[in-house]
Amino acid sequence: MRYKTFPQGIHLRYHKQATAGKPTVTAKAPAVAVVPLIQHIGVPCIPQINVGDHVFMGQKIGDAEALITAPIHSPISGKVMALEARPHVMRRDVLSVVIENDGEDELYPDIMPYPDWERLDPDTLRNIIREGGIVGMGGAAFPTHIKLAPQSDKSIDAVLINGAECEDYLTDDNCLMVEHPEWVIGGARIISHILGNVKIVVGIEANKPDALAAIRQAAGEGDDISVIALDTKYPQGGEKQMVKALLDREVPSGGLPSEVGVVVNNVATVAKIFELITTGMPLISRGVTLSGPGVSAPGNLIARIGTSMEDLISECGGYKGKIAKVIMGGPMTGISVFTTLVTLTKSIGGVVVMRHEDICHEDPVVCIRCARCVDACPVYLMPISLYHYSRSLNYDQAVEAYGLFDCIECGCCSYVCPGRLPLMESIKHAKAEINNKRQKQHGR
Amino acid sequence: MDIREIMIVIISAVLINNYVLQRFLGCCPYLGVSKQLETALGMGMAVTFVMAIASAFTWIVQHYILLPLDLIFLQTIAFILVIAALVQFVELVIRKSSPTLYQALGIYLPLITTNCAVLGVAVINIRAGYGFLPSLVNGTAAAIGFTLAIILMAGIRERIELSDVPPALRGVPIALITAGLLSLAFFGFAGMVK
Amino acid sequence: MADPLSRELIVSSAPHVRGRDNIRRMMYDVAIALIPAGIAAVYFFGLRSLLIVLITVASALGAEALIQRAMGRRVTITDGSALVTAVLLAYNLPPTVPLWLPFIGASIAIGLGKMVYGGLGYNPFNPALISRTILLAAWPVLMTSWVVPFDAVATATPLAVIKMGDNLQAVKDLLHVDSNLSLYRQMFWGNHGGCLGETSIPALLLGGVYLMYRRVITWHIPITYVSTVAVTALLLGRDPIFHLLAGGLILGALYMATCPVTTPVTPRGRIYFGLGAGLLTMLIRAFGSLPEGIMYSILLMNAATPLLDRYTRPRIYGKGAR
Amino acid sequence: MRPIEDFSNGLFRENPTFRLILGMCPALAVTTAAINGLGMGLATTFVLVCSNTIISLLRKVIPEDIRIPAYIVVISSFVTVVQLVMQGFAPELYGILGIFVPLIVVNCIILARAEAFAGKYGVVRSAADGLGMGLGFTWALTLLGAVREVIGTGSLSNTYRLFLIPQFSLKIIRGFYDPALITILAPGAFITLGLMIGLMNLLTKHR
Amino acid sequence: MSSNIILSVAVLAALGFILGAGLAYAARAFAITRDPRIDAVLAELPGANCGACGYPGCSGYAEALVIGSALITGCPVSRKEASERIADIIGQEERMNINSDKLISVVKCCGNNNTSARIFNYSGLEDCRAATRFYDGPKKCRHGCLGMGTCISVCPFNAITMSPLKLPVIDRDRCAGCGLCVDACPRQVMVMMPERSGIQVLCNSGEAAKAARQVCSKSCIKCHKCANICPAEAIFFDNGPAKINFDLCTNCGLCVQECPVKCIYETNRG
Repeated sequence: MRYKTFPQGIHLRYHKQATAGKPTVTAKAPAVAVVPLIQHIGVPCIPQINVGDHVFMGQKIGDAEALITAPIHSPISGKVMALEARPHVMRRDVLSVVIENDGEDELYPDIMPYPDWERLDPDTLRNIIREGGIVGMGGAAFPTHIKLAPQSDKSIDAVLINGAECEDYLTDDNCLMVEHPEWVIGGARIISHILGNVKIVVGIEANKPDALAAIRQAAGEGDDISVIALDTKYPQGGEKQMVKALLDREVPSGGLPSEVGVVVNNVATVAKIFELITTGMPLISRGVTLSGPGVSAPGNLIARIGTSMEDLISECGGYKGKIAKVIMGGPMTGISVFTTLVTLTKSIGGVVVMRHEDICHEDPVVCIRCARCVDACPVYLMPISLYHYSRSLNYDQAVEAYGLFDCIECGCCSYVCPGRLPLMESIKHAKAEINNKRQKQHGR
Repeated sequence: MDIREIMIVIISAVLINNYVLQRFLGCCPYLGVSKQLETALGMGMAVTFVMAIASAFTWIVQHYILLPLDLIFLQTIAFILVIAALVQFVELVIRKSSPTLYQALGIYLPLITTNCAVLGVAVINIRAGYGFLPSLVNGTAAAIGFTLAIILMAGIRERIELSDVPPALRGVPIALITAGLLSLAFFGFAGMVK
Repeated sequence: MADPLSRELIVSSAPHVRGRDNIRRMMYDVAIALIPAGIAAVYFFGLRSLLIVLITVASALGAEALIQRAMGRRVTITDGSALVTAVLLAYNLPPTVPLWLPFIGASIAIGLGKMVYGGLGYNPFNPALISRTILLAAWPVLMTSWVVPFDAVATATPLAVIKMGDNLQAVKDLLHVDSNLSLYRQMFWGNHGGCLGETSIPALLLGGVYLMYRRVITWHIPITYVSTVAVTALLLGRDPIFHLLAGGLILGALYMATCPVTTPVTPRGRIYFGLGAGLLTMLIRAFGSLPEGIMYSILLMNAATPLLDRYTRPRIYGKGAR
Repeated sequence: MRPIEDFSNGLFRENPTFRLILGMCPALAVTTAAINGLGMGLATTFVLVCSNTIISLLRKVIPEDIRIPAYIVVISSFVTVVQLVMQGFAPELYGILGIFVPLIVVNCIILARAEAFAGKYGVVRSAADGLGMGLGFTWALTLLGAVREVIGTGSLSNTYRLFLIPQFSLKIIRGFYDPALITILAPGAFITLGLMIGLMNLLTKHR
Repeated sequence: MSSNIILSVAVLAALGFILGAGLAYAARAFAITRDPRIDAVLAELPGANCGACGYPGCSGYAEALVIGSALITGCPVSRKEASERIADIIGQEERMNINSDKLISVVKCCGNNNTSARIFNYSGLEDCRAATRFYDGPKKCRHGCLGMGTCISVCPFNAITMSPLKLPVIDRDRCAGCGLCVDACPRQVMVMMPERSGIQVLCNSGEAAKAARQVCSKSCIKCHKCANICPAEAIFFDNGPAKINFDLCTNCGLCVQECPVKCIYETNRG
């Protein structure tokens, strides 16, 4: 059977069997939660509490006025011990709220479900989602209420639910779909309702037959939801690749999926929306896969935001071997952190621990122009040319003729390169340098 | 003169006896302006333009001035004068009409004067005893051959720019070696026209 | 548990995993794929062909080590690229060459074909073919002395014969067969005069299938190359099957026109490369004074490769057509 | 002392072929044999010395705007002289050098020296410069021709005749050496010159 | 024979006349004007095309100067005399501003691989700007030099080399003072200082003594010993490491002796 997919891309080694079949375990709430005030793309939150305050579980502790932002809630109940810079996934330190757990998990009294959501208008629902602090949990961390409010001139005709989970090791989405398919379908219906009852398409890679079956069953017989099996190929879960595979539409260069009438959401986000609407609970915990050869007992956890990696890894039996890298997210696009003191944020769906012997230590050799990067690139760029232009600082050429900014940073090029060249790294570097230069010019 | 003959002249001038690669005419601009594809193309077009006109003009000078007046020994002087004037004319026109092209070609436009391919093709036309039309065709074809050789070269040199050529060979030496290998590849066309 | 901050983790850019293939593996795959043709060469032309291959390989490795040492660079002769170049060059030599010729040829291939441009990955032309064309231009007689398989009797290649006579009968006489079918069969198996490694088509195809299976080469160039030759032959009124089987077409199409360094990186570019090479091959075979056009056509397309790359850039996702 | 410096300058430090990369066409085209390179070099030297002298003499008279055409006229007159002389006295060489004799006119060395040197300095210095450049060009061409000829044919066919060297020749190596024809063909010209310039770069760098 | 000569001359003269007339006409018909001062200014500029002036190369700057849209002081590389000659050419009355001091760049960090602690093991592009994007770079000190040579790669004058312990070394003779390395450095650890001055505090860290000592043994600990001993009172502190007022500094070198962590150097002594 031929599954739907997008052109090009690569096949990975997956390594999902270590965690795929295991039931999800709820992790211990941390003794001290360190909640960074940057957990999404957009304007950072401003603390809404003071040191010494008592906070409830689910109480808003950070928010900002700006449009593109999402509030942050306390994952536990307890006392605010400090407001200080702490290690963060993205930066060396970020202003964080440090809360000492009182072990009570006292729920914030204002929290309540919205059983009659079908009668609420889209704006109200979007506001509920905003107040629930929902952001894209597939890694992008883009505030979801913005995504669900496409510009008025774009008519949306489909909402895509992204259950591809195409990265190595990660299985938290898979477990979610197997264990709580009704959350996913329920959440999808809420989104569809917000967008004007558009059709729902769920895309799941064919290497997750259990998830496919569960979601298909939960979706029922109605024709408003179609569940489609996708070819197991990386980066199937990329937004643009998803749109191409499921609907055969191409998101315009530099544009958003809404420009071709589509809104794409990750299954974890969708399930969280369902949870929020049906229980009122904001985003204070999430499913996370702990896997990789450096973890003793890999598994899927439901963990509170603000739990340190150190705690999560001990929950899974601690380390195994000499640890070299701790990666937030999957190994293809994840971030290797500089310390395990960083804490869980809303968009981290996996922690992969690598030992020294698991990473590629080969030095970059040379380009033999084998064209594998060109054949692999899911947005049809020529990574090798971009690499050369980046190295020779010929950025203009790279941007204009070779589409530097169309790169989705999936890492396929670096993965396949037999010369072990840092292709994607150079492309990212060139992008950052150009943005830097542009900012400087604006400054002048 | 029939089509076949013209085709022979063209194939011969472009491929088999390529003016740069087999006859060594126009090597200075060939080595100088082949660093970038855009400029190489510009140079090729400028040369094509000049060579076509020069072939025609020199033929006229030869057959209507020098031959009737029995002044063949003045050929070199007369031809080079005509060509120098033509080049200067082209330079003026390009400078006015396309400043970017002018900037790109830079000092090489005046160098077309000393592009021996231009004078060379004029002299060859006379020596081969071509009539007016074959002269014109030969001049144009030779220039197209030059353009072909220079854009192939420019493509390769842009790639060489990114490579790790030993320092002693950087620049002209590696360009010469590449030209040699290109010339070797053009051997394949040998004997295509008998 | 130790202080997490005292543990120096590795921080690097994604992706944190890499594919299995590396350059060395690809090169040795090509070398492995070339083994059947080598066995065929020994079978048809005797142990001397093995000697030629060995000399070429030894000289190529020696030359590369020497030049890299002289240039003050790391010696990388174990990466397999010099080995592949040398074997390809050896397969492109007649079985009768004096034994100093492979030595010179290998030095030229490595020195002039590769190292002057900075080594592996930078050479614009296929080094083995550069070397062969130089050898052919330098010692035309030595490079065109062919022998009958299993025998030291001098002979001509089918292509050279057809160049003179323009009909298959002459080739049939040459190979002592009477029907077209047995001619094809004999040419397919490689029982005729020619370069060491180019005659035995099944051996070459075996290696080619292996390379495709290992994804070292893609179908683009070999398929377009071979089919363009067939179609052009048909259009020119020649026997397409003969031209597919004769000369170094299969060796060239599978192993030399697929040399990644000197061919386009874009899919469309590779197709144009095959088309161009096929067309040029047949034009040279039909109209040129040389009997064989494989090496020149590939070299000419090598020269056009930067232009092909530039003008056949793939359409970027989301640009242009929906 | 100045003229001597000007003279030696062209021989080595600013050798037109190896350092200034001028006059590539004849350097490539006629150097199939040492003797041809020598002939071409001497012819060019003659034109160079004469044109440098005349242009230096006239440098104050020639108006700035039309100096290039004026130079060309001067140069081409001397080329015509060379052409006629060679035709009369060395028809064999004239035949071999072919169209590259009239093409001395467009040899960049000559115009470049006229523009860069003769148009600015006095007669003696200009003549010395012309001679140095010319002889620098000559030895470069002769060397290139010799290398190509020895490798390509295994001998120096005509040179010994010219210098009255007995024909000890390179016949000795004939038995061992199969000449590599390639170097006297077009690709060989490019490659040999390229490698020689590279070699010169290497030598001068280490000096 | 003589008729032949006359004929030759006549023919050539006629040819010359016709071509000359044609060109003269063309010259007028296709005439363009270019301010000759541009070339004159260009001749005075250094010609390194380093781009430090913000224009595309020296020719772009020359044009801007002649049009009047750029200041003479825009070129940091030009020496005083050259700038004055340019002022003469374009008639700009701005000599007051012409910088009389040649500036050169200096790396304000002496924390090499042995003295400065690492916080993680960076494995990526050898480029300070790229490395800074990962948690502000692998050095614990957030102000110090990362030693990956981005300044070397942007220097148009090849004036910077890397020491074995991974600190850039500036060749004072080659440095033209264009300031490109200052712009390129993601750590702001490169600064310009007058060439005549020799003493510089090679630390960029404003951290308090304890924090600074934890990350680098060469870090300025703000002990004020240097300021106290300086006879010219040229050393001062403003919320950061010791700073030197080059107008007052006499290059006496007492502070170099006095500094307990040895982060003050006589930079012109290598």
